[in-house]
Amino acid sequence: MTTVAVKPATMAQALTRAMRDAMADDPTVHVMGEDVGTLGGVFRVTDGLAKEFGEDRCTDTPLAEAGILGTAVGMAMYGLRPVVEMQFDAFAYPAFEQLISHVARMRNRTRGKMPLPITVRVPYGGGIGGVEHHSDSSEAYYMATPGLHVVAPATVADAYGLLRAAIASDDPVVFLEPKRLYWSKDSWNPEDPQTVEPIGRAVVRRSGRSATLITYGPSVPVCLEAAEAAREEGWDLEVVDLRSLVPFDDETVAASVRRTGRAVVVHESGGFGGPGGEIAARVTERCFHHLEAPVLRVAGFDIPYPPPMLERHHLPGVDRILDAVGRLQWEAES
Amino acid sequence: MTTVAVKPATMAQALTRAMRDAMADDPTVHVMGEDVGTLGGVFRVTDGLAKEFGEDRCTDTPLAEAGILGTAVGMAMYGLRPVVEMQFDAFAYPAFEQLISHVARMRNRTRGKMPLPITVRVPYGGGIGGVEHHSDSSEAYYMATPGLHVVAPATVADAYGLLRAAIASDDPVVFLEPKRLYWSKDSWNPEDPQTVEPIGRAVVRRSGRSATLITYGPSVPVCLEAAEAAREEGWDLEVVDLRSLVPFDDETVAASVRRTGRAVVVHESGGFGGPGGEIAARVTERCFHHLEAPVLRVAGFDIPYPPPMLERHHLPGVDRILDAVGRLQWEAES
Amino acid sequence: MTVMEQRGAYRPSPPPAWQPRMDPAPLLPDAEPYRVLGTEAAAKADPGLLRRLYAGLVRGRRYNAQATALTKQGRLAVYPSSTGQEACEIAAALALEERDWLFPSYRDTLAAVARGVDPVAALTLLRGDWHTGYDPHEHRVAPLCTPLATQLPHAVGLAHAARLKGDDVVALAMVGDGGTSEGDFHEALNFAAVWQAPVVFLVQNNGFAISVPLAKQTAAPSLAHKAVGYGMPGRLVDGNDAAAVHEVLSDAVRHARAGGGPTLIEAITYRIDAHTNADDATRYRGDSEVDTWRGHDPIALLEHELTERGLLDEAGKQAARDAAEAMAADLRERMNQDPALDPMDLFTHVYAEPTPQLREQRDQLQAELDAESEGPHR
Amino acid sequence: MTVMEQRGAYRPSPPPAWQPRMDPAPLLPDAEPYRVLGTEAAAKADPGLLRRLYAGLVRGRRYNAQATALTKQGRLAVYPSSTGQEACEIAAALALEERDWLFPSYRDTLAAVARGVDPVAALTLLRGDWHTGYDPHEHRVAPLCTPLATQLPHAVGLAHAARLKGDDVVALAMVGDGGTSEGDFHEALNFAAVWQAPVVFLVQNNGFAISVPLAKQTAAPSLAHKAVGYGMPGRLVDGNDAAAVHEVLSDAVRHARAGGGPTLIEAITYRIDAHTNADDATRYRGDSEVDTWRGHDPIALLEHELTERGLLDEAGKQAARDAAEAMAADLRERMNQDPALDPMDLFTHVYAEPTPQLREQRDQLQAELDAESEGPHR
Ligand SMILES: Cc1ncc(C[n+]2csc(CCOP(=O)(O)OP(=O)(O)O)c2C)c(N)n1
Ligand SMILES: Cc1ncc(C[n+]2csc(CCOP(=O)(O)OP(=O)(O)O)c2C)c(N)n1
Ligand SMILES: [Mg+2]
Ligand SMILES: [Mg+2]
Repeated sequence: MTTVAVKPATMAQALTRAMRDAMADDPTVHVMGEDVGTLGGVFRVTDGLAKEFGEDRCTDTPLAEAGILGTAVGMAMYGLRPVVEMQFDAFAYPAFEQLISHVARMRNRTRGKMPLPITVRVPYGGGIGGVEHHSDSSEAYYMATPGLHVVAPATVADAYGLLRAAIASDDPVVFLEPKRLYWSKDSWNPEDPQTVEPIGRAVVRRSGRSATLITYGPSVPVCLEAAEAAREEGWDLEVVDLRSLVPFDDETVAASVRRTGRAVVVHESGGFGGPGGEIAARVTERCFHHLEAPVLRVAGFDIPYPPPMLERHHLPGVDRILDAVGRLQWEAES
Repeated sequence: MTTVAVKPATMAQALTRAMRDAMADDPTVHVMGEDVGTLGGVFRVTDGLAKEFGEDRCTDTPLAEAGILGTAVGMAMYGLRPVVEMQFDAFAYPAFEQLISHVARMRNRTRGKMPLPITVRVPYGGGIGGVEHHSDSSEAYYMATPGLHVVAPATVADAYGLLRAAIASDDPVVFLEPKRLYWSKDSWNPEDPQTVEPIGRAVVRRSGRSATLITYGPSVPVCLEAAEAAREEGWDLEVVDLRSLVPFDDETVAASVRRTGRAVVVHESGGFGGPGGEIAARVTERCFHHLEAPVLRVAGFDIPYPPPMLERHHLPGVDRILDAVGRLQWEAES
Repeated sequence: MTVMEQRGAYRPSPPPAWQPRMDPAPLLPDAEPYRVLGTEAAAKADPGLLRRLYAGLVRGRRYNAQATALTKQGRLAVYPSSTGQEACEIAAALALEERDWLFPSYRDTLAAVARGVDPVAALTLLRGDWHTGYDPHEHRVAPLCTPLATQLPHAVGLAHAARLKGDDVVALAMVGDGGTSEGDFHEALNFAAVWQAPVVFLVQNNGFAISVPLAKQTAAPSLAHKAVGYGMPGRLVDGNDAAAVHEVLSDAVRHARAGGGPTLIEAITYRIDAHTNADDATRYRGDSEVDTWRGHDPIALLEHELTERGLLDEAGKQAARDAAEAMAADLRERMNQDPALDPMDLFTHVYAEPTPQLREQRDQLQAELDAESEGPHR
Repeated sequence: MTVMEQRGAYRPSPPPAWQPRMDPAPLLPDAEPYRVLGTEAAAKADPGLLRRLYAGLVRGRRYNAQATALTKQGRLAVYPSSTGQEACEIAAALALEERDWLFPSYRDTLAAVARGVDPVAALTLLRGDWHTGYDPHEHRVAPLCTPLATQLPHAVGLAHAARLKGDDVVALAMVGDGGTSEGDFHEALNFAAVWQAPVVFLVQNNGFAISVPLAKQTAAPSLAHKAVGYGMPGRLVDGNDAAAVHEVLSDAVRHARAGGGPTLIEAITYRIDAHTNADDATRYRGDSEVDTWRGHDPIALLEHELTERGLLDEAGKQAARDAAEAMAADLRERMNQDPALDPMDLFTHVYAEPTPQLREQRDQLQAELDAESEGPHR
């Protein structure tokens, strides 16, 4: 193998590469969805796959999400590993019954006899100026569904590593791709891709001593930015990137919060009934006596995703995160 | 009007009566769903409505939940007030897209011009020995969806009062009917029904000083039982029945927890990503300095709803609640 | 410049065609359901097949009766009987090769059993023991499916996958008249036709979805007429005529196996019992309707044919009944034993590996069970 | 006792019928799309109507061009152009009475505008200003619908409600070829037929769902053939022939209004532009296909007819163009003004009354905005 210089790639490219490599390694991997073939997907994430592997391996399906996921279930029953693309977050909803009542439950229903190794890729979240239904953060629905893994990469390397892991997993994985990070770039050697990441391990993206920001997906870069800005205020913030909501890495998260004594959960999804409640509750259960302040949450408002011209008011940004950090009862320290 | 003695009625009867009275008062109220007409519903909750009001007011629809809810949207657009029955919790999933993308959002989308006064009745929860798909607790999905009200009665009188309020509401309401309380009885005068309950007010079902059990729907009677049993252990438990998850009555809940200093959230829905996380997090945010212990949760396991022969192991019962109360760090008090 | 000049010369021709012109006639079902028994076609029917069907029907009816009895004895939580529909159930199973797959709905226990699934294992779901009692791969029978029509896309996907692999496997998917109204029915048939997947859809039209009669379910000339809208053939068959159902299904299976694509078959039948033991059918249908259908009983139809042709005598009937009784006795006996369930299984198969969260919960339940078995209840 | 004796006498008759026998022939579409322009039927077309259609088409095309230009200037976030499909858009609007309702998809801005919706208001969604810019009740135009086919059951419900109220209102629902694959399409058509709701379904078959060609979407003889499976008439029409589309729609609207129930209409057409300005159509189709369709241009077809019949001269064309230009100028001007959005509106219409939680969040945002406007950014 020739050595190739490390060069910048986008998250979209890393995802494409992950599918490509998985398809090359394993003939049972099939990509399917709306416009994934000839067009290469509306975000071009499946670009080139139909050409390289043929239309039977990367298939433009009829336009019906329940049908796509439902036929993927049957394909998985016969030993294939379908990778399904839902064109946008809100367009996964028609497939909800198949996801909840079958994909999540088939292994359990059959006492392990019929696992469904299906990856459901969902471009998700806002910040791209999309019109209605193109910016939903739907992870709360998936988190609340036992039997699914729920993964969201925040870096180019993780996009590759976690998607490989998702496809290799014998369990169904809802793979949430932060739309607005599709074009984020990172130095990453496509010829020597990271080893596959095990699903379920959070990572400390930035170490700090004052408080922990717990986050994932599109909010990770925002939190890192906030952590930089916080230095001015004298706060040294730790940033934990969960990488997967299910399984949840209690260990890494609790260890961080025990160290810092304060935490803010940050996500784009609506606050009420969103992932933050679960995260705050379980951190509190585990770290109560280490906490100097209640775990706070910075989330999207409890409103339908707003139109593009107003989305900046909705999305958790650096200021809102710093405000929350400021409310972590610092006076208690002195 | 003649005076009629207060007599016991079941929750199912109270619900029927609520629809009947609403239909009599308001000709725009229409009941629709699978088997709601001739049969009176598989739980007989719509019994007699088709006979009294005709098949156009209480309609057996074709068997298609998205179609039922989708046509209800159109009916509401034309000024009707549809009351939709989903036959069982899991059979509401096919209607998910209509619920999330339209029912919950139409008012907001049209800036108030096109409200959708739709009540979606969902017989929900377990404990009735139902086979797969007949015992789901799906409230986490609805809670995480701005634009919906989410209501769950626990008493016969509330079943009447809250369903009247739901039907009268100009907003869509997901009305969760605890299946296993359908046949619970209470003294209740059907001729002089309670006034309509405003949606959004929790109620203290039992006062106590030691700790607060925060619960709703099918878990309310279990918590009351647990509170009785707790007296033996020397605990005087307060039980708060939320009645609605959205809107959430922070005031009543926080007031109780500030008084008692300890809380356990109890529900049948799975724990991870379930309502309890949200509730525990918001209580902690509001009552941190009053808390002697972290808010704990007693919930269903994070598994697909188990088969009837195993459901008793899954459902939060008195023992599991008392165990959690026991873990509320009582030693800290002395 | 006029718009015309901009856009090119005027052509008073039809628009370019999107679809190749296709005559819909071959896709349309006949006006009358296809029948064999009591018609001239019966003479051509294979005696061995008729006898196998007969044995299956008698056994199937006995199974339905026994299962219903078990619900009354509290040994079975619920049972959706297929009494009156045995011809569809048995013919469906017999029309398939061993390598084929069956996708049954909750009502199709008989078809599963006729495929080889153990009669007790087939009742596991309905007994409340576990969600599926058999290994789907063993007899190539998917789990009995409760959410209506959701099994149909599974059948399409499996058939498609088999075809991609080069295996000549056919999938047969069963659904009721009510289930045809669900979106999944539509999507499944469309995918099947577009992919030319080797799948056969069998709609048992028993006239009711619980209490809702067909007239409130569809306004179509027949359910089989839906086929043309997907570009597949639709066939209408007398669902109580086992020989006819078997023939139509076998043709469709052969057609699919040969690469001809999917077929939609509507079998006209009737459920003699209530929807399930928990249902009260008198609320929505009259005795006279039931009586009419009793007069078109699938077993009687077949028995008459066999008797007329001298293929069945009293001894043959007795043998079929004895076999059915033996099956029922075995079913009764085994169902009277309480299944041994391990509560810890609740956590075993949620994922390939339990999450840390599930491990904690497992330990919690184990501790509770240990405490329970040690001391007296609190 | 034999099973036969138990179950009643053998009757070698067909099974009792569930559906009344119905001849499917009248429900089937003709093999060739219906055309008026360039055929003998054109002579009978009402000159006034043809002129109104012409004005609408010219204006519509100009609107599409202007809106597309606005995306390039960053004044519009996205625009799904209907260039090439104007005949369907305008005829749909003109076939309805004022009291009727239109249920457009995201591509049907033109139809909404032709119904009377303010051209700028119709773009509110696509501009990213708010999700819907007009009061649906004002012109009886439902919000432009993005999730495919989900507007179809809405149309059915509204039509059904109107009928129950005794109002002779018809609902016209528009959907694309791709949208017909969704379950909601199926459920909506079935409900409409069972309820005999006064609704007309117009499928604009432009041969593509973004990049996916019709052959990957359906194997049916035509999309209009789906109608028979619901028991409603299916009609096929040249979607670029405004006179034909108008006639077929008007017939269906009349039929629905008279209590005859729903109709499914498939209009064969083509989208000349890419799916939206963000799409690259060269990835999935060739220039020659586009050219073929340019040769079957809806404006050219109509212009020729009008000219031949002496109903349109250069002055008439100029007048249509001038009117279109005026509309475009106005659109341009008004779209060049930034809309005034109030962030506090985020909370106003989530519920009739904001929940306590939303009131808190509103106050939080207000405080942030106040701080922002007071001091410098952090
Ligand atoms: C998605 C879904 N909705 C509702 C139900 C509840 N349900 C169970 S059986 C049934 C009627 C089904 O009728 P049909 O399809 O004709 O089959 P049959 O029972 O007659 O065999 C209904 C409504 C379900 N199982 N799944
Ligand atoms: C439920 C749903 N799935 C996917 C999409 C994304 N999407 C938008 S337009 C489109 C293609 C629609 O094709 P067609 O119905 O033929 O209409 P056309 O765009 O050709 O007018 C797709 C897949 C969507 N809007 N809704
Ligand atoms: Mg039926
Ligand atoms: Mg199209």
